[in-house]
Amino acid sequence: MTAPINPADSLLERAPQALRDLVTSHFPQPWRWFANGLLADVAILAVFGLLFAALTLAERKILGRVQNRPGPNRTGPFGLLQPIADGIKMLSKEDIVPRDADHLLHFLAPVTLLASAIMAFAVIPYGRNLVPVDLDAGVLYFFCVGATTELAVFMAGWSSHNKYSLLAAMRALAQLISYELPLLLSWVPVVMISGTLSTTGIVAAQSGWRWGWMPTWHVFTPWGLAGFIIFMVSALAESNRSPFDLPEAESELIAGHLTEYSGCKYVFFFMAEYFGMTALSGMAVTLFLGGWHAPLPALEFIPSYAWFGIKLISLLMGFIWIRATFPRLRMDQLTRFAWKFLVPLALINLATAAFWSLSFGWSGPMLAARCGVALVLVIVPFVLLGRRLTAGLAPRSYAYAT
Amino acid sequence: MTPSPLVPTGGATVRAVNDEFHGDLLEVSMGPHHPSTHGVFRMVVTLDGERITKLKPVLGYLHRNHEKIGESTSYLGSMPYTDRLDYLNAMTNNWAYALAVERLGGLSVPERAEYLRVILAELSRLQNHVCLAGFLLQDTGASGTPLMYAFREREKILDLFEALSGSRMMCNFQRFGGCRTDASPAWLAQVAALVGGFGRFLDEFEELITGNEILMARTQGVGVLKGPAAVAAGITGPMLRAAGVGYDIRKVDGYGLYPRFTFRVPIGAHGDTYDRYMIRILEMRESIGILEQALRDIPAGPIMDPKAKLRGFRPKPGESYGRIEGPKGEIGFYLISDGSANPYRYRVRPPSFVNLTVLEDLCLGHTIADSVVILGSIDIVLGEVDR
Amino acid sequence: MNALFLILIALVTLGAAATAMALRNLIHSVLLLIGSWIGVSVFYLFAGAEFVAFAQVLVYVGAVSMVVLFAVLLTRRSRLDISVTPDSLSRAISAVLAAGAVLGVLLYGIVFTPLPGAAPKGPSATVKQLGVELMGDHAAALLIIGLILTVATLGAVVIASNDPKAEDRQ
Amino acid sequence: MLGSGLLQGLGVTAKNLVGSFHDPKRLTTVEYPEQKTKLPEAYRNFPFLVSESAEDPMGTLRCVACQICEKECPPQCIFIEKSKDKKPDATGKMQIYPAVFLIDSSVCMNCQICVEVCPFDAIKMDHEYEIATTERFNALLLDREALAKPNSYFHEIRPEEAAEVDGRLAAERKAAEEKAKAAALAKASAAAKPAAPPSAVPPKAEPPKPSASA
Repeated sequence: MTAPINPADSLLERAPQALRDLVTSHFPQPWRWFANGLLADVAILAVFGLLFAALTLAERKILGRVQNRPGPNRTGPFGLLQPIADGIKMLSKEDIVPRDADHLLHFLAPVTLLASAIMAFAVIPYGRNLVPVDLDAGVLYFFCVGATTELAVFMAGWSSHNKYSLLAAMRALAQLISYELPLLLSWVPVVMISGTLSTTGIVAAQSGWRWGWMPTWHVFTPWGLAGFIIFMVSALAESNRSPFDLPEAESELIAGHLTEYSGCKYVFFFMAEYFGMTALSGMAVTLFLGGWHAPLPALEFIPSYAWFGIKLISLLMGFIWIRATFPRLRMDQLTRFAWKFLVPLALINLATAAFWSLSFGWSGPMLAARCGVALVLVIVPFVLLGRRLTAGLAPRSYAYAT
Repeated sequence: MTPSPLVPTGGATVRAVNDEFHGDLLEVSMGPHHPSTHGVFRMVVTLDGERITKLKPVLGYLHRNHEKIGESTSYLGSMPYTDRLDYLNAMTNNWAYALAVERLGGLSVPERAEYLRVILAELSRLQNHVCLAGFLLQDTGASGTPLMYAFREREKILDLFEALSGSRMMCNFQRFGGCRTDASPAWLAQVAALVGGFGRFLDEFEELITGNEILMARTQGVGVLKGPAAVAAGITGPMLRAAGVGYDIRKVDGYGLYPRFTFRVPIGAHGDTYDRYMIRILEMRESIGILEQALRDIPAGPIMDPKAKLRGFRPKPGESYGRIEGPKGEIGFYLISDGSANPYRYRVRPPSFVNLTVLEDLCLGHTIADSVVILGSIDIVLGEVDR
Repeated sequence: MNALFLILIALVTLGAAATAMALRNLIHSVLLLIGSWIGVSVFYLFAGAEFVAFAQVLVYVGAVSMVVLFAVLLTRRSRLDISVTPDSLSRAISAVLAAGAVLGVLLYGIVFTPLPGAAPKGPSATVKQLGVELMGDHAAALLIIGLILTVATLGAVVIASNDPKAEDRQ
Repeated sequence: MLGSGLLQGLGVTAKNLVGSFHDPKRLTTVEYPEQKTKLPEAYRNFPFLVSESAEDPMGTLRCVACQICEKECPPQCIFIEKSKDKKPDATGKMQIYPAVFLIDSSVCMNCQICVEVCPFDAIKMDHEYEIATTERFNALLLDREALAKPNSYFHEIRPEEAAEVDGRLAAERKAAEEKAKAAALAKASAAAKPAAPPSAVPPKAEPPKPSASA
C-alpha cells in the first residue's frame, strides 16, 4: 500500500472545514467569528433535529420488532415519513393551558428545558477539529447547562397546578438530583487521568494505540469501564429513560409533570428528552469511547466524524434496547440504587483511577499486578454492594401440595 | 385522628387531618379510566406522602344486572351470558354453569365430552395465566414487551377456540349434558402442536423476566397475604395457593375427570406479589401436563347426552351449586329451580370479586406504584366483579 | 461594545433581584432570584474566569435553587395567608431610614475607594493553572473546605436517617 | 451477581429482534387490509336467512315463520310476522313464509342459539365481519331482504356443514316423494279395482316432518 496518507488531510476529513471556510469567507473580518458560530448552530440543529426525528422512528420500529410486530410502516416506505407525520400532528394539536395554571411558568418550562438541552451540544467534539466551541472547562460547561433541567421540570410540575403533576414533579426532581451525583463523579477520573477539563484535550488523551492494535480509550481500563457503566446508568436516569422513567410512569400518574401539556409544548419536552439523551451519549463517547478516534489503525481512512456518529448511534440503540426490556424501578428503590450503590462505586472508582495514574510507570510483571489490583478495586465493591442492595431478593423454589 | 371537613387549598382537595405530625393527607382518585386499572375500576387512595393510608375501591361501573336477567331467561338462554362474566375465560364459565344445571336436572355427560371439557378448561387456564403475567409486567412498566410475547401465545389458543366454537372469546360452547360440537381430529392435532411448543415459550418468558432483579425488587415483599388471612377472606385460586394454602377444587371436589390426571398443586411460601406471579407460571406448566395426558387418552364416542333436550328443559324443583377451579379461583353457580323453564334464583360466585376484598389490606403502607402492581397480581376482570 | 454588554447584564441582574423582592408570588420571586444568579455568572465570564462561571451556575442554579424552591414549597402556609402587616406610618419611616443608612455606606465605599481606571483584562487562568495553584499554595484552604463539606453531608445523613417516619423495613 | 438477570432479559429481546427478520414464528402480526387471515369454518358472526335459489331469494326462503328462534333468542332481537297466504316450499308443500323478519344487529350477540334451535336449517351464522355502517339506527335493523343469502353462499363459507345439511334435506325430500308416490300408488290401485269394496279413507298426506329434534 502506498505510504499511508496522513489521516488528518484525507479529502473527506477536511471537507467540513473547507465548507465552513467557503461560507465564512464571504463575511468581513469582524463578522467572520459570528458567521462561524451561526453556521455551527445551523449544523447542530440540522443534524440533531434529523437525528431526533430518526430516533423517534427507530424507537418505535425497534420496539415493534422486539415485540414481534413490524412497527410503523404505513407512512412512506418502511414508515420513513412517520416522524414528519408525528411532527405535523403534534404541531397542529390545540395547545390547551389549564385556566388556573401559572401561564408564564407554564410557557417558560419547555423553553428552558429545550434551550439547555441544545446548549449542551456546544462543547462535544464531533470530528478532528470539529468542535463548535473549544472551552478550557468544556466538560464542566456541559454539566452546568445540564443542571438547569431540574429547574425546568420543577417549573413544569408546579405551574400546572395539578395534584398529579405536582407529585410527579417532586419525584422527577428527587430522581434528577440523586442521579446528578453519580453522573458527575463518574467522569472525574477521566479528567484526573487526562489532566484537562477541555473535551478536545480528553479526546487527544485517548489517541494512539497500545501494542499496535488496542486503542487507548478510557473504556478499556478497569476504572474506565466502571466509570462508563456508572455514567450510562446515570445518563439513563437523567434523561428519564427506561428503568428510571418514573416521572412519566403512565401506569401511575398519567403523564407525570407533563399532564397539562399538549401540542407544541409537549413536543418541546419530548424533543428535549431526546436531545438530552443524545447529548449525554455524545459526552459518553467523548469521555470514554475515544471521541472521534477510529478503533483500529487500518480503519483510519473512514473520516473522524463518521466514527463519532457510529459510536453515538450504537449508544442510542443501547438506550432503546434497554427501554424494550426492563420494568420500572419504584421511587425509593431508584433513590436507594443511586445513593447506596452508584455513589459509593463512583467514589471507589476515584481511588482506582488514582492508583492507576500513580502506577503509570509499571511494566512487565508489575503491569499485570497493576491491572490485577485495579480490577479487584472495581469488581469487589461491585459484588459486595450488589449483594447488599439485593439482600433478600432471589428467585425462589416452590413446594407442591400433595 | 378524626378527619375534619375538606379544606380547599388550590388544586388538591385535601382532607385536612388535625394530626400535626402527618401534615396534609392527599386524596387521589385513580380510575375508572386510569390506564392501569384493569377495566372500569376506581380506587380512592388517601396518601400520606408516598404511603397509602386508606384505599377505597369503587365498583359497579360494569354492572349489567346479570343475575336478574338470568331469572327471566331460559336455562339455555343464560349460557351465552356466562361468556360475558369473566370475559377472558368463557370456556370455564360455561362449564361451571353447565355443571350446576346438570346437577339440577340430573343429566349425565358422555366420556368424550368430559375429556373435551378438561382440555378446553386447561387451555383457558393457560391463556388466562399468560395474560396475567403480561399485564403484571406491563404494570411494573416493562413497556409492552412481555405483554406482546404473552399475547402472541394467547392468540394461538384463541384461534383454537375460534376453530372449535366459532368465536375467540364468546365461545358459548358447553350444553347441559355435553358440548355443542365435536372436536375434529385436525383440531386435536393443532392443540397437541400448541401444547408441545408452550413449554419452550414458558422457558424463554421466564428467562426474560423471572430472574430480572428489577422485577424481584418491585414484587418481592410487596402486598403480603398470609395463609390464615386469605382463608378468612374466602380467597380462592392462585392467590390462596400463593399464600401457602394448598386448596385446589380440582383435587378437593374431583369434578369432571380430574382424578384421572396426575398433576401437582404448587404453593407459595411468602404470599407476596412475586409468589402470585410464580404460582401462575408453575400452574401453567402443570396444565401442560394435564393437556398432554387428556390428548393422549381422549376416547371416541358421542359428544352430547342423547336424552338431553335442547329446548323446553324444565328441571324438577330444587337447588344446586356447581363450582369449578377457574383460572381466577372458585367460580360457582347456585341455581334454584321452581319447575318452570326459567331458574327461580340464579347466583354467580365470582372469584375476582371475593379476591378483590383484600386489596386495601394488601396495599396499606405501600406506595401508589405498588398498589398498581398488587391490583395486577390479584388478577381481576371487571365483568365478573360487577356482574 | 463590551461595556454596553456589561451595563446590560448589570441592569438585568439588578432588575431581577429588585423585582424578586417586590413580587407577591413566592415561586416567581425565587425564579427571578435564580435569574440574577445567572447574571452574576455572566459577569464572571466577562472577567474571563470560565471555571468560576460554570461552577457558579452548577452550584447555584443546579443545587441551591432547588433547596430554596423546596423550602418555599414545603412551608405549610406558603400560599394562602401571607400575613402582611398593615403599613403603619411609623413602620414605613423606620424602613426608609434603614435603607437610607445602608445606601449611604455603599455609596461612600464606591465613590472614595481608588479604583484603577478600566478593569485590566486579567489573563484568563486556565483550569490547569487553577489546579496547580489550589493544590500548591492554597492546599490547606482546599482541605479545610473539603472537611467542612464532609461534615455538612454527614450531618445531613444523620438527620435524614433517623427520620421517625423512615420507611418500614419489610 | 447483580445484573445477570438483566443481561439474560436483554439476550431474549435481542433474540426476538433478530428473529423477527427471518423467523416467521417471531413476526406474527398481519398487515390487515392487504392480508387477511383465513377464517376457520366454524367462525360465526351475524345470522343470515338461507334461500334456496339466488335469483328469487324472497320466494325460496327456507324459513317457515315458526318463530322458535324468536322465542329462544336470549336478547330477544328477532321479530317475525307470519304471512297470511302460503307458498310452496322446496318440497312442494304449501308453507307459511315470514312476511316480516327483522334482526336488530345492534342487540344480537351472535351466540348462534337461533341456528341450534331452528328445525328447518333456515338461519345460519355468517362469516362477514366487515359490517361497519355510518348510521346507527335503521342501518343496524336488518330486514328480510338484507338477511337473505343463497344456499350457494352457505356452501361457500361452510362447505362441510352445508353439504351435511343439504344431504339431510335431500334425504327428507326423497322420503316425502316416496311417501307421496306410495300414497298415489295406493290411490291408483284403489281406483283400479272399483268393484272392490271402497278402500279405507286415503291416508292423510302427513307433512314431511324433518327429523331434527324439535
